[in-house]
Amino acid sequence: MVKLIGWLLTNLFKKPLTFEFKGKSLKAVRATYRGYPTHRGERCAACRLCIYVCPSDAIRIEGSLFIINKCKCTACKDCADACPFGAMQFIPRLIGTAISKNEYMEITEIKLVKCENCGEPMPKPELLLGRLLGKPPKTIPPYLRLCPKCRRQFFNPT
Amino acid sequence: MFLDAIKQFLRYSQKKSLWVFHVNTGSCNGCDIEILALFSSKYDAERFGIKLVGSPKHADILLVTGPVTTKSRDPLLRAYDMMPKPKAVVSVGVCSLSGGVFAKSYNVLGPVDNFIPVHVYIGGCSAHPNMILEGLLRAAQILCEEEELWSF
Amino acid sequence: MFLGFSVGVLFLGALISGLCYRINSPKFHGSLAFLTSAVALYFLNLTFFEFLKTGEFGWHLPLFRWIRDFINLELIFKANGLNLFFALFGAYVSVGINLYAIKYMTHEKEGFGRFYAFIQLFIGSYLGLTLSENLFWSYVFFELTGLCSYQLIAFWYQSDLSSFSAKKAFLMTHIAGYGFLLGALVFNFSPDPKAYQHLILAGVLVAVLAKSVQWPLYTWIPYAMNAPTPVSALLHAACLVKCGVYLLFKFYLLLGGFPEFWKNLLIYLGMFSSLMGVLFALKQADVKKLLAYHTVSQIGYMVSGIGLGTSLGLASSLFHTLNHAFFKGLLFLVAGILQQATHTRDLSLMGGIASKLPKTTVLYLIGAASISGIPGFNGFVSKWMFYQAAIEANHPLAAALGLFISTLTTLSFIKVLDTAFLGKIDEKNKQLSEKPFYLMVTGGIILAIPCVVFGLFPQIAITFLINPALSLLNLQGVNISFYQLPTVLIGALFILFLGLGLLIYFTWLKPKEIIKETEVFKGGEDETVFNPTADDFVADIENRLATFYKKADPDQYLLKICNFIEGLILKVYSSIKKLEQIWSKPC
Amino acid sequence: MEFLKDLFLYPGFLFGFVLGGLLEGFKRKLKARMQLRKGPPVTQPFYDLSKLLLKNITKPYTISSFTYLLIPFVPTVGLLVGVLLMPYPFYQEKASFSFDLILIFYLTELPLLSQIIFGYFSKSPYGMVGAARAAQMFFYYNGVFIMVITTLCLLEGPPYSFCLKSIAEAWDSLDVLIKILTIPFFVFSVLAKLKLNPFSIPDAEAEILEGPLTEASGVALALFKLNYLLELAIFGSLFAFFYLPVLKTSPQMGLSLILLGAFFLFFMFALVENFTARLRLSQFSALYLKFLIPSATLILVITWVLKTW
Repeated sequence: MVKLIGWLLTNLFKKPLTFEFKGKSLKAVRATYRGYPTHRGERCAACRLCIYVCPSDAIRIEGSLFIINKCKCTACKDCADACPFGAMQFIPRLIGTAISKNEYMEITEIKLVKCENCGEPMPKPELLLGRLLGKPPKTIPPYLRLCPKCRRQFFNPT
Repeated sequence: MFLDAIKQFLRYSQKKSLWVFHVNTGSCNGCDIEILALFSSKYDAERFGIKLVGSPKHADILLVTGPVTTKSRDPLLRAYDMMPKPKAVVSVGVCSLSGGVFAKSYNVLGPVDNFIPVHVYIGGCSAHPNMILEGLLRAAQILCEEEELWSF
Repeated sequence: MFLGFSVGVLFLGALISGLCYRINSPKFHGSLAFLTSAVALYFLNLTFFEFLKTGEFGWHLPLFRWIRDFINLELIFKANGLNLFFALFGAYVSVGINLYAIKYMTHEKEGFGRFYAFIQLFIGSYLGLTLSENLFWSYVFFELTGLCSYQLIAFWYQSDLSSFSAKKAFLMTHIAGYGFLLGALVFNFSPDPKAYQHLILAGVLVAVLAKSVQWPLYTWIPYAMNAPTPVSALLHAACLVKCGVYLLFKFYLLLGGFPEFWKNLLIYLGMFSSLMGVLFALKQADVKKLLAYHTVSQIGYMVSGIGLGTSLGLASSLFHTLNHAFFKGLLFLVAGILQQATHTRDLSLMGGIASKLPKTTVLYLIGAASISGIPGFNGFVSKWMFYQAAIEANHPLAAALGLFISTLTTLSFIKVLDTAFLGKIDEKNKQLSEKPFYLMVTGGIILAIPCVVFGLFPQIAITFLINPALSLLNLQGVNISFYQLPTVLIGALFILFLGLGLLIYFTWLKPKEIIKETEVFKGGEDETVFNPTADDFVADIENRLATFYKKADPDQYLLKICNFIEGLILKVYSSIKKLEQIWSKPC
Repeated sequence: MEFLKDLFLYPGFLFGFVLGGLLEGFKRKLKARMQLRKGPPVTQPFYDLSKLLLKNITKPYTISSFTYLLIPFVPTVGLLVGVLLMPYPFYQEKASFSFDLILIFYLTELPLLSQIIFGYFSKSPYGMVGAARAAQMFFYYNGVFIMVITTLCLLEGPPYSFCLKSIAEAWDSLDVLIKILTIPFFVFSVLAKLKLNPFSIPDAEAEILEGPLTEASGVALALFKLNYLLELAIFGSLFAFFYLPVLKTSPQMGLSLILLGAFFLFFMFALVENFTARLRLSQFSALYLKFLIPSATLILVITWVLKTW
């Protein structure tokens, strides 16, 4: 007990351990903090693997909009593990507070290219090739610039 | 004039003194542990006058963690009813925002804001203490400024 | 003349009640008793006014004149400060209690004649004791009160407990009578009573210990609670137990003060039995027993106050005697209402009846505030006088002890308030209503009025009742202006702030409707899981002091002494028996 | 006018309230600093109190609103008078009379009694348990507190007066020794009286919520808190009057000594609160009955013997 009293008294003259906190959120989170998913539209192939693996239905795709509902996201990192193209990334930052739930909807646009034949939106061919070959391709064959429908026509013209 | 100044001061002190009543409506205790961490040396919420109280009748803020389950709905509503005005509700953690991973369980009725009005949402699974602190201060701001919460 | 009337009318009433025992009507006997006691009070009041005008006077009935040379057996009633003081409050309290008893006794089936005859006989003999100047008639009346106590405790004589209690009470108060007899005989027949004062005081002390329930001879009073409540209120709170205190004052007057040793003995004996009484009271779950032990504790203050020997000390003792009669009588009446309403005396089985019996609750609060010495009630004044007297007489320890006992008294009355009146209401008490108890409540109000009046204006009692008694005892009158400052301050501030608060409440808070009614917070449970009762209230103290309670009960030691004496007598008797055998042997 | 000044400004309401608030804030700040936290500002109690004034009231069905507000209000008046009775510098001629210590003792009991009654009145199970616990504690620590007072009063030597002023003025070499001996008992009984940490049994935070005050809200709670602050001020200055030569020096010096004594007492309280954990009721009673009451009695008897012969 005497030792404890000694500690308490010396603590009086030490600097407190408390973080500074002024107004807004704290920036300095440790690098090991897992953080929350961020979607990178230019790498997304809209393959919907992330939707399939997400345990809490936090992700949905409407047209070309990729919506992460942070109200549901439990930061389990399954989506990032499942994503073949590395479009889901976890960066160590805090999620922030909100007055309405809409603030927690993270909406990004999936950057799709247009089919050269019909203009239908389709994923970038580089991503698929990169995944297949293991490295980014040097040249892209012309049929890969078409959407699957046009590609079928391209090989089997009826 | 003088009375108004006093009233302004009394309202301002609401911002500086925030008594929190914590309700767990079926959470996994992850958020509850973070709330405890909020009062540790590192985050020290007490410096902003935030204090955990044991009775909803003393509280300014209802801090809810967890999805609302069938068993916990009535206690939650009762606790909310017992709180004197002005009062605000802060919902902490993904489960209380939407049900989280428990959303489709047989005994989960839904998120907190289906039952009581929520003023500040704090997401995360589990919420970071720093985020909770920020949310509480935001709620304090709301309590101080929102006119319709006050009877006087 | 009026003095004789006031005693005589009660004896007459007792005679009528006794002769008309076949009239089995509580109303008839009750109103007769109420009437006689009211008449006695009226005559006493007339006497009192005459006394205030002219000074002391007496009335005497020449009896047994032929023996006068040897011993004076004339019945002399004398109106002086001390006698009238004791007689007046006794008569006043008996009026209130008789009014209460009219309703209370309707629950019984029979025995009204017996009951009221003895009640009136008791009041008559109490008045006789206090007014009588002749010590031998005092002794007769003293024993008569004990006899009435015996008869009244044994009202339900069919039950074993009642008859046992009656026997116990009678035996122990009878011991008191022998002490008094010893004192009276020595005082009358010794040429110089001053020389034998130690012997006289020893006798009187025994009388006080047994009759005025002081340690170690108080053990009969918890048993005496098996009597009907009016009996407990009148005999075992207000009048009978004051006989011992009266004797102390009487002998103080006759001997002209006590020697130093006896003073110290009285102070610390009084405080010690007060402490014992309050400690035992604390653990009682039976409301009447609790009140009985508080009688022990409060009379300790009176005995201790006499021991202080200063004018303020005696004044505090007298004033406490007066106050105790009112507030303890009132508390007993409340206990009787509780008992009839809930059909139990156990505090654990009551609970939450404040909302059902609001007037009773107010009466209880007045009584409890008085006995625990809340400023503004009469108990505070007399306790305050006691503290001051003790400190001025250089007995600060007595004052500290008194203060401690006062806190414990507060605690035990809070216990009763919390567990019986507040707290959770029992299922079977939900249909209670106060309607049937209105007459009883009126009886309580009669006793509650002086509690408040003497608390706010103690100077009335001091000037008219206590200072005459003090001047008889050759002491100067007291002036309690010191008491006025804090009470006036507290009272004025309280009223000021209360008014301010009410103003704010009605002009500002009420229109805004800021008060909302909700349920009690039970921590999310639907039903209350835990409901503390009277047993839980002081459970820890009881556990902690269990050995003390076991060891400190004087009954077991008294029993050992009794057994010892019995053995002694048996030894003597067996030798006598042997002699008998020798003599009666046939040759 | 003079009286109103006394009542509301210097020794009365404002002084007691500000002193009590600062003491409470100081204690909280110190406690936080000992745990390497920053802690709330020293003015935090004032914010807490003034916030409660504008809050609504949610009272249980079982209790009428008049009673609900009256119960905490009675001790407020009592404590105000208690503060007025203390012989503070610049004021001492008006205050003290014989036996004022007994009256102060009576008045400082009122807050606890009101809490016990409130706990039962509200019919809250937690309130009832807390009230029962508070009542049982009341039994033990009051004995010690009365013994401390009596010991100090014995030091004046006959004639005794139980007057705070004459106790504060009694300073002998022997007196100092006995006074120092009684300090631990004073601290222990006041700790229990203020329900601070090792003895925070009636309102054990997690266990029985807020104890007797579970049902208090709004202005009623504010009044309870105000009572608490006034109690802190009274006990802080009692400590200074008992153990520091307050009335022996100039008034300015005396006033600063009172503040010094009070803040020192609360420094000790902060330390004790930090290095102890809450006791159970049985442990509390064992501590008092087996250790504190016998030794306090011993000191009382020794003082009595020394002063009488």
